Amino acid sequence: MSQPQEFEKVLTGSVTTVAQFEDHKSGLKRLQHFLHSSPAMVPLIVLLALILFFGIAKGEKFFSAYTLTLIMQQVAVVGILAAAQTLVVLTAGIDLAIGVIMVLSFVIMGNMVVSYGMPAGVALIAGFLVAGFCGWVNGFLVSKLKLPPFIVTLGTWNIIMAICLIYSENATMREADVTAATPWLHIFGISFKIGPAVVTLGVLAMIGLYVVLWYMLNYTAFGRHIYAVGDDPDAAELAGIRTSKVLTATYTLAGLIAGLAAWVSIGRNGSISPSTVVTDFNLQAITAAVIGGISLFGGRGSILGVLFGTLIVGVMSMGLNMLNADPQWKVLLTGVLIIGAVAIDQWIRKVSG
Amino acid sequence: MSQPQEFEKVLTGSVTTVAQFEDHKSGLKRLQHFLHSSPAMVPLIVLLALILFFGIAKGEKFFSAYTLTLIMQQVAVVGILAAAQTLVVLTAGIDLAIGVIMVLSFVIMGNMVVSYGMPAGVALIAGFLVAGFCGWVNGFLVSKLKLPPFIVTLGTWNIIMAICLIYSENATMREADVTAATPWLHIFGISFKIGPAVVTLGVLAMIGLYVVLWYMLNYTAFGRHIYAVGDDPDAAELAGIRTSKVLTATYTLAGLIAGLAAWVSIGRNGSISPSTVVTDFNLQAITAAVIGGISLFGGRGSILGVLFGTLIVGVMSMGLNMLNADPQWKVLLTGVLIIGAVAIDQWIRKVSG
Amino acid sequence: QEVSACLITKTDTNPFFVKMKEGAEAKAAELGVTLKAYAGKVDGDHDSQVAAIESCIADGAKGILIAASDTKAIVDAVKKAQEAGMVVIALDTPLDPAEAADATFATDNLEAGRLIGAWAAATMGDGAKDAKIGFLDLVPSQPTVDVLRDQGFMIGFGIDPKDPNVIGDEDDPRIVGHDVTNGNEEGGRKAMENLLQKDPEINVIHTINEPAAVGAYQALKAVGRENDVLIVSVDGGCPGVASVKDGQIGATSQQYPLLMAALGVEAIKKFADTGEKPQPTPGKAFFDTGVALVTDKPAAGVDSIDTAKGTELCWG
Amino acid sequence: MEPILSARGLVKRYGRVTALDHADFDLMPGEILAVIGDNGAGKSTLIKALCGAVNPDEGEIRLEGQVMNFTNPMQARNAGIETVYQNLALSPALSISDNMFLGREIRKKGLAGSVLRMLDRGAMEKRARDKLSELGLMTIQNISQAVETLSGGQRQGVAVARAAAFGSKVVIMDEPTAALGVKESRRVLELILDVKKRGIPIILISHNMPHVFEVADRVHIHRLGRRLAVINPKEHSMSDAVAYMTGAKVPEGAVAA
Amino acid sequence: MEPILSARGLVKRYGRVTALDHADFDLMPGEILAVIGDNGAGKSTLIKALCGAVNPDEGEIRLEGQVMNFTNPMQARNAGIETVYQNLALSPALSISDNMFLGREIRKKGLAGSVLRMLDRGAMEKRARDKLSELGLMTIQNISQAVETLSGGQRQGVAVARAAAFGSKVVIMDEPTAALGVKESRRVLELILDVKKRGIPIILISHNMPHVFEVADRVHIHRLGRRLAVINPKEHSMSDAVAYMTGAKVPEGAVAA
Ligand SMILES: Nc1ncnc2c1ncn2[C@@H]1O[C@H](COP(=O)(O)OP(=O)(O)OP(=O)(O)O)[C@@H](O)[C@H]1O
Ligand SMILES: Nc1ncnc2c1ncn2[C@@H]1O[C@H](COP(=O)(O)OP(=O)(O)OP(=O)(O)O)[C@@H](O)[C@H]1O
Ligand SMILES: [Mg+2]
Ligand SMILES: [Mg+2]
Repeated sequence: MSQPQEFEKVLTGSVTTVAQFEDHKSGLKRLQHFLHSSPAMVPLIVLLALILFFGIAKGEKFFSAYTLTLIMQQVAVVGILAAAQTLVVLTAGIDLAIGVIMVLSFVIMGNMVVSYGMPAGVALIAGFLVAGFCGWVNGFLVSKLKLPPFIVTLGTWNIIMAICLIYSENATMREADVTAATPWLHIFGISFKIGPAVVTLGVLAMIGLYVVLWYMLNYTAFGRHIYAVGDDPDAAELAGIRTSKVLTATYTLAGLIAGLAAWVSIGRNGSISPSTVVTDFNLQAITAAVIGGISLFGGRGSILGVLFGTLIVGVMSMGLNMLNADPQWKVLLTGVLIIGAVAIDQWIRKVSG
Repeated sequence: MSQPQEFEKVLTGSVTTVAQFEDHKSGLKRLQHFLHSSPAMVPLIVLLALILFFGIAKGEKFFSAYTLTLIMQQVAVVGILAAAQTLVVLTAGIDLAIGVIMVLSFVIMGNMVVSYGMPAGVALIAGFLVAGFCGWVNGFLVSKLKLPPFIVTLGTWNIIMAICLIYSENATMREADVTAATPWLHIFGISFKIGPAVVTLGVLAMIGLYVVLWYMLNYTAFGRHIYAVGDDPDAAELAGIRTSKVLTATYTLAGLIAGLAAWVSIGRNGSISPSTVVTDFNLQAITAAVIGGISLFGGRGSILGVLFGTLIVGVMSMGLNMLNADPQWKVLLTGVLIIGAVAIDQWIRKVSG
Repeated sequence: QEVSACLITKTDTNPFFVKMKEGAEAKAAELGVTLKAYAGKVDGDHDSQVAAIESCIADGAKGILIAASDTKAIVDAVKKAQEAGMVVIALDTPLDPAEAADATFATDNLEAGRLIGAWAAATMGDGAKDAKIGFLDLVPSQPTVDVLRDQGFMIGFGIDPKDPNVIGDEDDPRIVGHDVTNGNEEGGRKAMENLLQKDPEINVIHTINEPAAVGAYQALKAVGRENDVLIVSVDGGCPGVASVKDGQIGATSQQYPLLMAALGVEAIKKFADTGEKPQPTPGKAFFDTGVALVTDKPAAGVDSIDTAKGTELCWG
Repeated sequence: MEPILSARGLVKRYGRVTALDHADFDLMPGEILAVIGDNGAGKSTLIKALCGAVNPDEGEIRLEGQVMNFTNPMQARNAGIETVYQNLALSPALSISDNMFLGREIRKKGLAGSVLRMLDRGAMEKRARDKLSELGLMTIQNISQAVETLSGGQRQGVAVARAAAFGSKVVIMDEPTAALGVKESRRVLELILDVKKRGIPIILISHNMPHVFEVADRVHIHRLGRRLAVINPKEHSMSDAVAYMTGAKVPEGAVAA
Repeated sequence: MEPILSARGLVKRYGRVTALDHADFDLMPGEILAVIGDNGAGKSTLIKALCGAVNPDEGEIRLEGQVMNFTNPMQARNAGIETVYQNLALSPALSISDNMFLGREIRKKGLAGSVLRMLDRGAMEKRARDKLSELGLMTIQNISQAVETLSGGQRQGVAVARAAAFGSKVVIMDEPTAALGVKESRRVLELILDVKKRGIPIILISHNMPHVFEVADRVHIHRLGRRLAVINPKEHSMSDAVAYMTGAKVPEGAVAA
């Protein structure tokens, strides 16, 4: 065996401390560093700015605890779906079926109690099972057959929508019929007042879900694996992650969360209407996620940002409603605000570089 | 200056021929190599398989020149929009506004001739200018403000839709009124028969567009730059491509193509109706692109594949319709077929490895 | 005292609702009522309508005019508005049950369908026995208007609709098929082409609205059959009536959105002033604003008005 | 002696390109085997085939005498083969410690770990920092930095540290020192000798001849997709090795070595 | 003599990480300047700042005496600075010749080129193949192969060939031989000497001391984000250089060199 080269022999004397540089911390710099290390805060700033803006424009009417909690109620369902969507988007996928999975799930829950007279527990389990199964099918097709998620979920979107319409014969179940059968399906509609603020259990469910998912994504191995798979699937596979298992689990989980959205939606709407399939939940959920800073290319972004993204959309729509704009102008202003919100967001990120 | 290391001195004798391996070309291997080097052919195979499938199921009724050319007529507008969408998707973007740009463009063309009595030439130029301008705005926001394309075009989608409705007051222009003013706007509706086949100028426009874009993407510098920008924008920038120019140009070009789609659409529909804004052109165009093998992550896929992707969707919908499915079942079967088509596609790619 | 009211329509893209909004705005300006308008994003967008009702409550409006996307499901939200002291008036489509609204000013869509069905049967005479009929409906989810017009046509034409709440369960051999149009020209043309592929002999077409009818006409023209197919439709918008005059559409059932809107605004104003609620048309659960069959080829046994009169009454 | 890992007649083609052309391979227990060859000779493809990251078209692979055709890298890892890939296989957006422990995360002790499955961030960051310091990578200022923001050499250090941290049956390193500085390269060589001392055989791919001849027990010379020869670095000079791998000279009967 | 390219007091911070800490830099006309330093010392950041790929927080850059703060790499390229980046800056899905000619495509002669703007595929592929052969990269079987399918060294060869093909005012090479084999590295060194002969100065970042001391006229030693010293390779040994850059020794008054 030969010897190390001559010049390598001096290395014994090399420095062994970790590099460090002095820190000049002005207040602005601190804020910059804070934003740099917690990018989820950027949409929060945009959200607060927006609330302030409408608050100034409409005064107390907007800036009241009642209105603000009403916004939370309005976004609860979309918020839950956006959380599910976020998980899928983090794996560099997309779930176009998430909205119809929710609808199928609540139609099944409703039918179980109203048409078949099952107890609430069975109905809920059936609803969640179906939702989870739909998610699993998506995951299976994406991970095992390696089909593009867009196509897979576009396909299952159509399939589930049709099943939902055919199975339910498009019959709406009235609130009264559901209530007569069981109070459990409406549990997330229960609200209590704290002063003028009205909080429903559905809103709490949404917030709770975000906290749980935030914990999962940041403090459990599974969460880190979701990021790794979305970031660079080949690297993740080589590094020893079973990417296909992670994908299947993520889509299934997204399905189950859609099941929760179904339950919350029954609470909010009272009645159960299969024709909800036409509502554009996908676009709303994806929009909330993107405004919240999730990259559609996967692996980047924080789920807390999505919560703020959802609220940004909710505040915009309520604010515009109150500004007395005509619906067509409202559409126009929504477009302007969406671009504006993300432009500010981008600007803050750049400045906090 | 020191000398090369000892062992480097033997290099003068090293071999200087390019590595080559013997080729064992069986027929199957040849096909494999062909598919490997021309991936756009894979959707063509799927398309042919699908035509064969329905041809066998429905016999002559489906397998006639008339039916097949009818499908071409039905997909012409979506096909043109899909081409525009493809350009944007190749840059790793997405253009949700492409459909409403088309609608705004044809509303303007129509209004110019019907309401303002302008000559057809002016009307067409105005329509194309507006379409190109809308595209340019998207491109500007994406490339200069560095906003996510999804958000930018979601915003302009809303804005353009609202402008279109407000400007047009939702008034439909009837075919008779347009024809009375000028025959030029309907030129793409002109059809001629070759035996039982019916070919419209609109169909020819679509095919011509694909040929031109195929040429552009593969044989011009701009085309290669589109791929480079979508593939890895940082690398492209470092390699000396003005990515922001390429992006702006691409979105503008997509807008102009939407202008062409507007003209073709007037030819097909006769009348001009602003409420077309609600039609889901985006999803159809993206679907055609993805089925045609374009990656939503940018930089990969051939535009010819998209032409076949568009036709695959058209053949499916016509085939299902001839199988006498009712609308809800058609939705379900469409879902199944979409997944099936892409699964076969993926399988062929895998085998041709 | 200032009276404010809300108008919630299904969409702001369908000209029908745009005109309804204009009518309401005009009347509101006349009566000194502040009107706020809301709309869903697409036909069937129930969520946006619920959010709109909530905004109205938060806003302290006196009354709501609503064209419900989901006539059953909206009832719960309507109840909340009523509990908040508002009067809720259904426009265009009755709620289910109709009594859930304080008043309803609506078109009887079943009647609208029945009229064009009866006209088509009468016009064809003996030919009606072996007619080949195509149905160009709205969307796969079969919203209420879609079902009522489609099934109404069958009743009028003399086809057994089986379950009148469901499209597609009929077994009459004269039905060639159903397809969906999204209520626009593009969809109308494509659906017509599709039905022609199923049976090129088709000779009667029911269309959900006039844009779909115009699209269907285009498809027929392309194969040279525009003169031997009977197209009937519903709506009565000005372009639609003009198409009837041109002979592209045989007959259309005209409805009156401006009237609905005006009556609705008046009712809210009256309620705000006196607390009095409007009364329904005797024999019906709602106040029928009426439909009229517009055609230049009147058929025996079916009341109709001509296109001159129709043009006078048309709404945009 | 039986080879611990061996391959016979491996072939891998990509369309018109032949990467492996009936390549053979043998790794003896406890040895350091260097694999050298021109750029594009097929070295990386060879070791990817060995550890399941690439499925060869033909040929068979044996681990401890048993045929083992891995179809994915997880199987190889579970069988005890740890690899540093040439393209590093790191997730760019994840932090250094996330990357080091990907797939083998450390959980908190107690309930938080077993029930809530909470990761022990602190422990992982500490161990990551230690491993990097062992490699002499002292310039990493922020251990929770995303890997994509690291310098080329720092990134390679992370990949090497990861493989070294989880010693096992066979360690494969594909150009582990390519982007490393003088000091860091030296540490990696020491680390390789360390691993060998633990009795674990190592496959080292490298273009650095002095390094190869310093540590290797045997040198596998790869040329045009196949094994050209295996030489003993004590019996052959660096010049010989370079001449063989570039085609300047043809080795005689060396294959039997 | 005036430096052709110089920088004073460059600072670049990323959040909590400091990459450049008041770094200075000078490149004299016609020289080969080697930049050496530990991994993560800030070498790549320094040259990225010089060629506009990174915008420094503080400091100024002069080209031929004029202040020139480039804000994007295009400006630097147009000013005549050609760079091989450490991460190569290749488009993975594009072919070798597409990558080599990105942004400077060759068009067909005649109408096809001027009106239809048709690319001359044949000419580009031929020139690409020639350049690669010059570098001794003989293992590339298919010149229209996508770059992502190349081996690590082949990829680096493409990047180096690209920079070399478009000689200009300054050529910067960030570890051009890191992934290259013995033969290919040697060719790159020859190429560097060639470029120098054409009168174009070169900045060479490398961890390979024998190479650095073979070709460099001056050696810039970078440590902890700043220039520690500039030494003359004829007056200092490799051991000195390594000792300085790893902090084992502190150079005396060498900065003035
Ligand atoms: N996916 C692929 N598609 C096509 N060709 C490929 C692919 N992967 C590798 N190759 C080709 O196979 C050959 C061997 O590549 P490999 O990466 O094994 O070389 P290597 O010996 O590791 O070279 P280096 O020393 O440069 O890393 C190269 O010519 C390369 O272009
Ligand atoms: N975008 C970034 N965000 C955060 N830190 C960064 C970023 N880019 C570089 N750094 C840090 O700056 C320091 C200098 O990096 P640089 O790439 O310049 O090192 P280098 O001297 O080129 O090292 P090598 O020899 O390994 O290539 C490193 O500590 C690196 O982690
Ligand atoms: Mg390699
Ligand atoms: Mg570097």
